[in-house]
Amino acid sequence: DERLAAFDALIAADQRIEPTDWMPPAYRKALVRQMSQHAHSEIIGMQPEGNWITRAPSLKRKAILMAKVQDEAGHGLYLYSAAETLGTTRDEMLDALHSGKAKYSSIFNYLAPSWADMGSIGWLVDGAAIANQVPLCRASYGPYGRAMVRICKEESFHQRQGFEILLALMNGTDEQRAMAQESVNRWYAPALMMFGPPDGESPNSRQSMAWKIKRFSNDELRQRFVDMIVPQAEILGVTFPDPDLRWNEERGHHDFGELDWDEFHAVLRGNGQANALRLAKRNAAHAEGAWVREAARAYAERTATSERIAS
Amino acid sequence: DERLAAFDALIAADQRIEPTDWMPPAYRKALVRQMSQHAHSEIIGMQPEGNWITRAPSLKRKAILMAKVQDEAGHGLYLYSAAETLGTTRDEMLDALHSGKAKYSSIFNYLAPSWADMGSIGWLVDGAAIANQVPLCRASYGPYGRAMVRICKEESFHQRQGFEILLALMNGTDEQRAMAQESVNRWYAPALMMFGPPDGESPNSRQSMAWKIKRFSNDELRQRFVDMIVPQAEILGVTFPDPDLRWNEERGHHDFGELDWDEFHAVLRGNGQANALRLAKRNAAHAEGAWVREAARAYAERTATSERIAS
Amino acid sequence: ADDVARYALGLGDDALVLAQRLGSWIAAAPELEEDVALGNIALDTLGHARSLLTYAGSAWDQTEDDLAYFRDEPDFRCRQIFERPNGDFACTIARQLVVSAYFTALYRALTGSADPTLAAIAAKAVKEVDYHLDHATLWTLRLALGTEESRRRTVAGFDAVWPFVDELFADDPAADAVPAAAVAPAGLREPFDALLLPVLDRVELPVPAVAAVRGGGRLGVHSEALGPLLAEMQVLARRHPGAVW
Amino acid sequence: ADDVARYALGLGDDALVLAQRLGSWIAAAPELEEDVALGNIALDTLGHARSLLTYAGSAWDQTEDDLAYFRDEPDFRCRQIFERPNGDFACTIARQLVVSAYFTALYRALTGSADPTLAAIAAKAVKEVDYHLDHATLWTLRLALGTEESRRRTVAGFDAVWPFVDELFADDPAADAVPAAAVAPAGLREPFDALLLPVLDRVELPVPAVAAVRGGGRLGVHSEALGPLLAEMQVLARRHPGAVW
Repeated sequence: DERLAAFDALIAADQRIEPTDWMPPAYRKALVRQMSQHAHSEIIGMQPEGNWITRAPSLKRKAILMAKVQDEAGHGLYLYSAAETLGTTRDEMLDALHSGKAKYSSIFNYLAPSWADMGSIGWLVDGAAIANQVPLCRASYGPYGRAMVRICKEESFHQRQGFEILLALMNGTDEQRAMAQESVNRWYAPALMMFGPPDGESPNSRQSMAWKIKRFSNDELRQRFVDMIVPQAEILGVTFPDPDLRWNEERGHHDFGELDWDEFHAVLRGNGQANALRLAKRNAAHAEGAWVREAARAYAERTATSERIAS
Repeated sequence: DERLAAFDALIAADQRIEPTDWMPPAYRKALVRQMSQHAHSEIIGMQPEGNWITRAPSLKRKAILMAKVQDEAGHGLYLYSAAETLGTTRDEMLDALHSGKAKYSSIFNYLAPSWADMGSIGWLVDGAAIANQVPLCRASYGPYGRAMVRICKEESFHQRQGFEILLALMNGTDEQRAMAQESVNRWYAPALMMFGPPDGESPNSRQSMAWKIKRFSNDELRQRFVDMIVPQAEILGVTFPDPDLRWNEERGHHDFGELDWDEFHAVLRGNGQANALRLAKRNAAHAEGAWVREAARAYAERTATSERIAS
Repeated sequence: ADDVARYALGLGDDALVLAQRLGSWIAAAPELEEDVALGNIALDTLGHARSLLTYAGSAWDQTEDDLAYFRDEPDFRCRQIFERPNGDFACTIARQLVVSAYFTALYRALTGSADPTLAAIAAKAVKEVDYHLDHATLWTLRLALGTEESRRRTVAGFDAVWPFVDELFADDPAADAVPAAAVAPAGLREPFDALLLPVLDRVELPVPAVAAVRGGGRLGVHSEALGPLLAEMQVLARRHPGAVW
Repeated sequence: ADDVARYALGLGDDALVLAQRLGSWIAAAPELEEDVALGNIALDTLGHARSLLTYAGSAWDQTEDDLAYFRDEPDFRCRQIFERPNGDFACTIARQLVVSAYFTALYRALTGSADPTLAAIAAKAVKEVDYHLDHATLWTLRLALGTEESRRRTVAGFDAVWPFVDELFADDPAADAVPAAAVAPAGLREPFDALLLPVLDRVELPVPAVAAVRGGGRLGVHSEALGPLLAEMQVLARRHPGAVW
């Protein structure tokens, strides 16, 4: 097939595929799946932090948190737009989310009961997201790569803010320090699992790498992340709940303990702490907003009609 | 007219008028007005106290407050039932409340921003209500009088509980004492105005007394109330914000200062602190409950039909 | 005594948090009769909480109010279903049907506790929760069989509460520590199902096919709804530490 | 400086309480674009609050956080309209249209303040509230002219907020004390009407015929909604007095 050869040539040459280019149906499908999951993760990811906006302990932190959660809504918008260039509408993607058919990052199925979680989410969760996403800025599909450039810039901002929240706590009272450590204990392993199952058990990874959507394997990214956060934890003065975590001079990397993949799969199946909460809240917002969207549609139609009549 | 003569004779003999007895249309109308206003007052009166249930500072106080607010709903129910014996349905009365056509006691258009208000409302507001209501236990209309017997018993309970709330505050910390005094300062004059305008300006009173619905004039009741609360205030250790309040040996009563009747009429016109809040909350509860009442009706009809079919 | 107290604390927290939720309905119910009924149920439930917390506190020289007002979120031991927001009336009724069936099974079994105080609290409570179950059952019938809208909302209500059902029967270390005094949670599933499933059956509602949440309320893991609830409940008491009301 | 601070405090409290209300919409809006838009508006409004409270606090050696987190309800000086609960989206939009018209009139006038700090805060704010007014206007058009349901809800939204409008223009002793620095509230009614009434007119909504509440927010008299709002807003900061975040 000539079109396939052209596509393969573009990929091989590290060129970008654009919406009007021909692409294999499986490539399109894989992209829609990955981009919409990514968009859903931004939208669902607003909840654990959104829940703390009203209780943020200083006005500065309240402002930063509001801005961050709002950025996440913005990221969701870019990503849905980018995914729409592949021929799937935002409504279709949202329906899949609301019905429970589509996935979003499992990390948001953990609870954020403590203010320190605003720090851990920024530092560890956004940190892991960045490690995942920076290579995506070079993703072979143009609109995705470009959206990621913009998103990554804001995410590193968010990560720094999360680090600062924890730093303030670790420089604070005994209670604040305990709050920070307790939170890091809860988020460490889930953050490491954000890179997905070990390479041997990751069915979609190989094809994604061949298509240059993905550039590094799950385990490579996980190792890179651990190597990044260990020295940061030292600066903060927090420890990680992993007795096997230590520097391996030989490998030039940190060794770390086995993760609980049963837990990962349980959360994926829907039995996490917050799956039911997250989906219920999303569905409630969508359902309660139905009449508003309906009104906006009716008004737009009416306006379009009267403009047609006037012209 | 023979029927009117029989009615007048019953009134003169201090006998009770019952639902099946003939009565003058104006008597019926006056009763419906007074009884439904009274019922509305119970319902709207749930709000200022209901707002504190979630924040009551001890579990015992929370339980007492829940029970009290629930009693008020019960009183509303008795009174609507009693009024229904005069041929007006509860729905009609509620519609008049919701549309703003019907009145309720102006006292509930004051705000209750402080926990101490739970004490002042019990002690002063329920106290004034009792002074108004005890004579109503002998009201010439049977169902009203009987409902009032039951209500008055519970109201004196509520008054005692209000007194106890203030007593605990006055026996407490400096802050608690200040809280109690500040609240009493706000409720004193509005409570005195609960007896209605001075006798010379109370258009409906004279006829009500002739019909033995009402037994004492507004000013008589107000004087009786002041004479009752002054010694109670001494026990509590609170003062009233009235420089003219003093014992008059000659009259054997307390003198007290002129009340601000402009304020009273402003609240009556709708310009009180809380008129808009009270009506909005009542209307919201009613509107949000519409589908529930509709479901109950549909279910009752369906059940009645299937019972008819089965029998 | 300390072990029994820990068990009583969990049960007391369940009732306290539920009573706090139910209290919000008073003056906001769909009809006056329900202001009265939900008020009664809230009051009964608060009564259970007070008995259980008073008993728990007696082991630690603490009052019911010390426990209710001066513990922080991670120290609460309520299961997460009791923290669920009220939602609309159908949501509240779905939650009430579930928790009343649970309480009925629990308190019936607890009347046989080797701990005489727990047995006595249960004996009093069992009659009350029986009425709560009747109330929730009647409303489930009305709402599920009433109108199209009420049925739709009822289905949504059960879907929303169901992920939190399994946790009711999950292990409770405090119960394990005092097997003679406590009721083993797992053993309550059967009587619970026997009370609840016939009601769903009668109105032809399928058991919701939703995944259960992880839970962990008895270990201090709470849904994000508990923090704001406690903020409001405790605000006044904490403003005046040591005060008597 | 103390008198100007008192004036700034009232304005700051208005913005703070409104920002707190608006913040609850984030992650709960009818569409993503509105999560962004309401988030922006909340953030702008919080920014105004921070500038004003920081300025007020500078006169009393207090930080914005001392003022926001460690004052009790009677010490707040916000007008009651800002305390109104969000209600549904139409309620929020009705409140936003009113307060954005008010803020636009206020900050325009305040750019001419004799107090250079207030003038500078106003100069920055005026551009932002102008956008807020556009946003609320656009949604008022959409909702009032959209569907039957959206119009019904819009009417209800304006009915609910209107009793609190007059208070915006009521006397403010703090403003009277510093006539050169402050804007006299009564003088804002005309520009407010000029901004708002044409919008209502365009969608054929009559000005609601409802009685005004007494008000008194500037004197510390608050609607019963402020207490629970503060309980939630202040809970964490008060749990850790003196802590730095």
